[in-house]
Amino acid sequence: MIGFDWLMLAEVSFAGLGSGGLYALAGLAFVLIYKATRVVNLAIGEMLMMGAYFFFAATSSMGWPIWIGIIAAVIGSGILGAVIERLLIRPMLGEAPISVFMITVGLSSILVGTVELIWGADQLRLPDFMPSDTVLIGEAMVSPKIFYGFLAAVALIACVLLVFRFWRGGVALRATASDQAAAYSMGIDVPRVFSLTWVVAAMVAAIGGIIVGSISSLSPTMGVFGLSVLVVVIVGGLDSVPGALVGGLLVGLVESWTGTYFGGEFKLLATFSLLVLILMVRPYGLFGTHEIERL
Amino acid sequence: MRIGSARETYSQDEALFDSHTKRVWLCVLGTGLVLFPFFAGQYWLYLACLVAINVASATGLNILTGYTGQVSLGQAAFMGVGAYAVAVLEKQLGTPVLLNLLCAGGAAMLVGLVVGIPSLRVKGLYLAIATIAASFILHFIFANWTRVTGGTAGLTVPPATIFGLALDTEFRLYWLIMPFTVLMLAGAANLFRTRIGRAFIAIRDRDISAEVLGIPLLRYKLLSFGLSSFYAGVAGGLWAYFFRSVTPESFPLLMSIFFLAAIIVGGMGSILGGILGAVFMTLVPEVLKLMVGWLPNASEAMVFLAPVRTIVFGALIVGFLIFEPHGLAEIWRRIRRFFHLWPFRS
Amino acid sequence: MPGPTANPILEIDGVTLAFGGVTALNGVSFEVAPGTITSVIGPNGAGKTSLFNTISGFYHPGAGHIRFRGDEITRLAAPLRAKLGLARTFQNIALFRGMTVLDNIKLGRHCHLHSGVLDALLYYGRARREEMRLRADIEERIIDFLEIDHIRNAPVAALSYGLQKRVEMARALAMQPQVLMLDEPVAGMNREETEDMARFILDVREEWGVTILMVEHDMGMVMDISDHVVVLNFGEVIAEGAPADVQADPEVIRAYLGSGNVAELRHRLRQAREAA
Amino acid sequence: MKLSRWLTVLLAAAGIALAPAAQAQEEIVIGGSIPMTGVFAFAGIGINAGLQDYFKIVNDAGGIKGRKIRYVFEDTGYKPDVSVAAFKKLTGANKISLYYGDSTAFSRTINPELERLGSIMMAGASLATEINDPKKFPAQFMAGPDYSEQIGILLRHIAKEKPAAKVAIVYSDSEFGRDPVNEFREMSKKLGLTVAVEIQTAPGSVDVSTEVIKLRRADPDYTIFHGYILAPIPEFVTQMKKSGSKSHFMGTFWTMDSSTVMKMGEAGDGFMGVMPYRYYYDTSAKAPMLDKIRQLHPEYQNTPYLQGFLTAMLFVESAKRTLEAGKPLDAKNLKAALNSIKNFDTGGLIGVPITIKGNSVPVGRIYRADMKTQKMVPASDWIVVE
Repeated sequence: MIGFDWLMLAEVSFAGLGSGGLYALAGLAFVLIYKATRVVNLAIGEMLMMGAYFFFAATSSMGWPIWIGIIAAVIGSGILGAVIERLLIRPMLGEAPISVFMITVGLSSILVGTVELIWGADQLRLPDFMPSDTVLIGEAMVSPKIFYGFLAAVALIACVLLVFRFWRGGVALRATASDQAAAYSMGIDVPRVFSLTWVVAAMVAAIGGIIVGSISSLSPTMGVFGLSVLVVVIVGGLDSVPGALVGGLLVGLVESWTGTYFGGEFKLLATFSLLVLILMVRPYGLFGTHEIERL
Repeated sequence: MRIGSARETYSQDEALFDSHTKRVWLCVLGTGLVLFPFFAGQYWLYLACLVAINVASATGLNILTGYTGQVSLGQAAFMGVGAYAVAVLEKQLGTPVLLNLLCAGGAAMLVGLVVGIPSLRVKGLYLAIATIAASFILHFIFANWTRVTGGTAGLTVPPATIFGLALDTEFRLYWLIMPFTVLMLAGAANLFRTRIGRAFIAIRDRDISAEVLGIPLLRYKLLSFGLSSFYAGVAGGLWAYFFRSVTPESFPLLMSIFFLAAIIVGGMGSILGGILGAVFMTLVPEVLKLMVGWLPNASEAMVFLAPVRTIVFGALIVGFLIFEPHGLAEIWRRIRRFFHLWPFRS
Repeated sequence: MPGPTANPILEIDGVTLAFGGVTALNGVSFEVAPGTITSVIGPNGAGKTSLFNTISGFYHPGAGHIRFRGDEITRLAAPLRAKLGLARTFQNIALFRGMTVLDNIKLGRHCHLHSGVLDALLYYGRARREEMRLRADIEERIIDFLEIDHIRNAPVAALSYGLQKRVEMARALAMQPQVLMLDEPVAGMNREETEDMARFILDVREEWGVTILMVEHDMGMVMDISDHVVVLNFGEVIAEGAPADVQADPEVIRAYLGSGNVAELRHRLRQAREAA
Repeated sequence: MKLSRWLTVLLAAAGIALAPAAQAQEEIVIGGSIPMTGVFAFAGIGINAGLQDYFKIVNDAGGIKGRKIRYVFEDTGYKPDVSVAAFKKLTGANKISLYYGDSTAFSRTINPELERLGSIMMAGASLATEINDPKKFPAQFMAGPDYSEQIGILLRHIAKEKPAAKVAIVYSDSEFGRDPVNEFREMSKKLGLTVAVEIQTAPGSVDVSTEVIKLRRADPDYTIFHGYILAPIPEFVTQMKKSGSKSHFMGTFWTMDSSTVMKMGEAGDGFMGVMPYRYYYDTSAKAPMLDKIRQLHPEYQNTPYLQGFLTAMLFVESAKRTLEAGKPLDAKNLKAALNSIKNFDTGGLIGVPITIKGNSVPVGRIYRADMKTQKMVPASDWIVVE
């Protein structure tokens, strides 16, 4: 094609992959919970939001340094994850998946309200902690926040995957995911694994939230991000970690391409059309287990 | 205390209101509904109309989610279809109100059927997610099909006119909205006395064995989708006549969640539950406001009202799911049982 | 082995069913004569329930034919088979827990009723008449017959196992079946309940003229009330005939005493895992 | 007695019981659907304080022609249906003559009701172009320029500063965002400016770097943001500046509160925008009314406060003129009185005398952010849209 701005396509694609990395990270948190506990967590966006607000509280309000802020946010979210699991999810063990799903709908409302109660509904800005100079990949300029956010997401994803590959708790989780009853009979403390998963997922989400929050801004409506994450995991397959990663990048790309070549108003349309397409053609997602269709 | 029942025919036994006491109370309720507008101020009339619209829509969702077991987060979007249908018909063609409302229901039903088609491929939660997608896609259409929908600014709806009388006050609108809601409730209650209602419940409880008992799953799931969105469409049409302004932002996802919450709190799979839930959830914010008003430092506490409302909303969903999954309807039943046996057992 | 019946109501002809690599049914053929009680027996995992599921339309066989009163129904959807007159009960009870006993039974009549959505919403005229007729019919012919009038308004979840089985049978009867398929109708019942059920099965045949096809483990009952017995093992018919003949068949004995136990064991294990 | 007569008596009794408590004759009741909570709370709280303060000033000075003002309001959480409910509740219980509404959706929804009642004139937080139409909204007005007029003011300033400049608009995919886009197009053409690009951003999208890429390609001299409060403006500005863009960045009223702009941090330096009122701390000219406000509140009051304050002034002025003419306080008379306002001195809230011909106050001025002093400083004269 003559006159086609290939550089622009490259830049747009990098930007898409960048935000896709964040989707992948949030998708990972989602899939962890789903794999271990079979809970479809609609409140994933709000869990990201909580992490970001914890970070805000630690840095802007308490005046702690960035690194301590991040650690505090991660720990705070971990505790929150444990509380959520213990108070809301565990009483629903054995109930219909749809009831648990609606519990998470209620949870998202509770979290949004809590944030508004404590921090108000105004938009807040997180302290800038990423390098702010534009990054060049070849000739293509990439937004620094997106670039470093992507790197952080990739590093964290790698970390989580490694941990689950080699750490004992990770093995227990995978065992529980593949066969709860068998895991029980092998002496694995399944409720503890559930609890652990929620803690880890909340921690992962917290980091995602800090990155997302510092890229845009912080407000109680940040949970909307969770809707795109929902698309990501459906596209990838609810119970598939590689699915979440590929799905995240794919959704990121689709959003940035449509945003550029059609206009911002088409972004959500494109995302949700992709979702419908996947549901019609391959309901269990690109990498999901066929079984999960029978929810 | 109540002892025994003296039903002699099957039709007495099958009646919706099967005891004398119930019928008396029904009459009292009916009279109350008729007299209400003459006594209530415009604010309470406003709330009554809003409650009635929400009851109608929640009942529709109850047919689909509570009785058929298909979770939908698209009820608000289907209401939007109905509201736009009424707005367009009233503005462009000026057709009669009743026809417009039926068309609103029909339009929403068609859209609902299309959205329901994935239900042949996917189940349960996937379907819920598909309906989320549908509501975003519908929102896009509302906002961008400017020629018909007026874009983001939406449409202004002329007042409903019946026999030359413009229904432009709550008092007048009440006589349009309340009868519609009552009719729709009666329809839903009747539905579950017949084979179609039973088929819905069968699909909810065990969809595979339902098929072997002679119930074609796809047809009945779609039927349930269609009926539910028909209810939503009519409710949306009433909404359009009530608010007289329809914009894409009038029907957010949160509103769909509201209806889902209403039937959870009220009681899924119970007509009474849909009514109680919608009334309760519509009035909770008002009650909260009243309660804050009683606080000593009311004007300061007011700042916390919206967040508290959001939290209470979520907490109600969670609380009922965990502690009383059958909702207010079950609590109501228990209270009644208590009085039936009173004073011999408590 | 007896020759083919003159006018079988149900013909199973070379039915083969495989899941992935596992063959559940392999060339199963037999016939059910009208008005008889035919029992399918065999060790656990022999393919009895798969056979039932294939007949009622859950599964579509990879090869072979199923004929109902001479008409091919192999590819027919499950609800249409129900309408033709194939009714069944389930091994692990598939009652609708959200409904009362009465509604569960009424549900069985679904495909023979005609009221549409509008009729239903209005509940006037046709729908009302139809429902009233249905109620009367069920009360008089089924509820009285199965002696469950005391529980008609109870929610099914509250009932004992034996009563649930009976309600399931009532629902199947409400389908106005020509062939009633019972999947382990007396499993888990005590002697008294078993005898009651056996009596009901015989009465159903006598009074309703319904043909019965049954899967059952209780050999005593099978041998007592069956006219014809088909023995399955590893998805194949290994014997069929009158109860006494089958009982004496050496292959049947071997299936039950020998290798059958291994299959049974394996099956139990799998079931236990699925249940968990 | 016959049943029908009983009923009549009963109804009459109920009518008496439930009728609003008789109003003191001299009171003028002003109502408000105010977003004290929710996403628009920062504005609502300010607006409410502005309204209350001015009413208090008037009451302390003896009211309007001896009649005291009573202000009643309800929180709406910035939800149109709640706003409508509040309106019904307040108008049901009080004889209200003037009303403050909180959103475009509310203004539009309540409009037929206002026309039917004919007794209330309303102003509000909505600066939507659509509302600025006396034919369609005869009982409403806004105490500032509508969004199209704001864009017009910005473009005029641009055309003056740099004729034939390349301009871009970035707006949100919402009613608020899309409002002035047509005017932007037409006015640019009229003023000889080139439209470099129009970018619409998706609501709630995390990352705007694709939009930044587009904007950078278009390389505008001026970029106008509309339809946002804060995010994603800072991100746009930072990324554009880092990539070497020389564009100037501008915003509209709801972005322009001092504390909002200051949140942009360093990147916000030089950010410009249209402001219909003088900032709280602007002492560049004599402004007795601002002095009064500073007296009441030693701490900074935001721009929504000023909007509320000016709205209250216009409410009171209209009521005064109506009463002086000896006419009853109804929508028609109040609106006529409002439109009779010519060269009205706002006590320095606005730097020039104002004239209200239609539903808006079409005046504004460009202010620029100075991050060193953490203040907005004037960058133009007052511009009046004709």
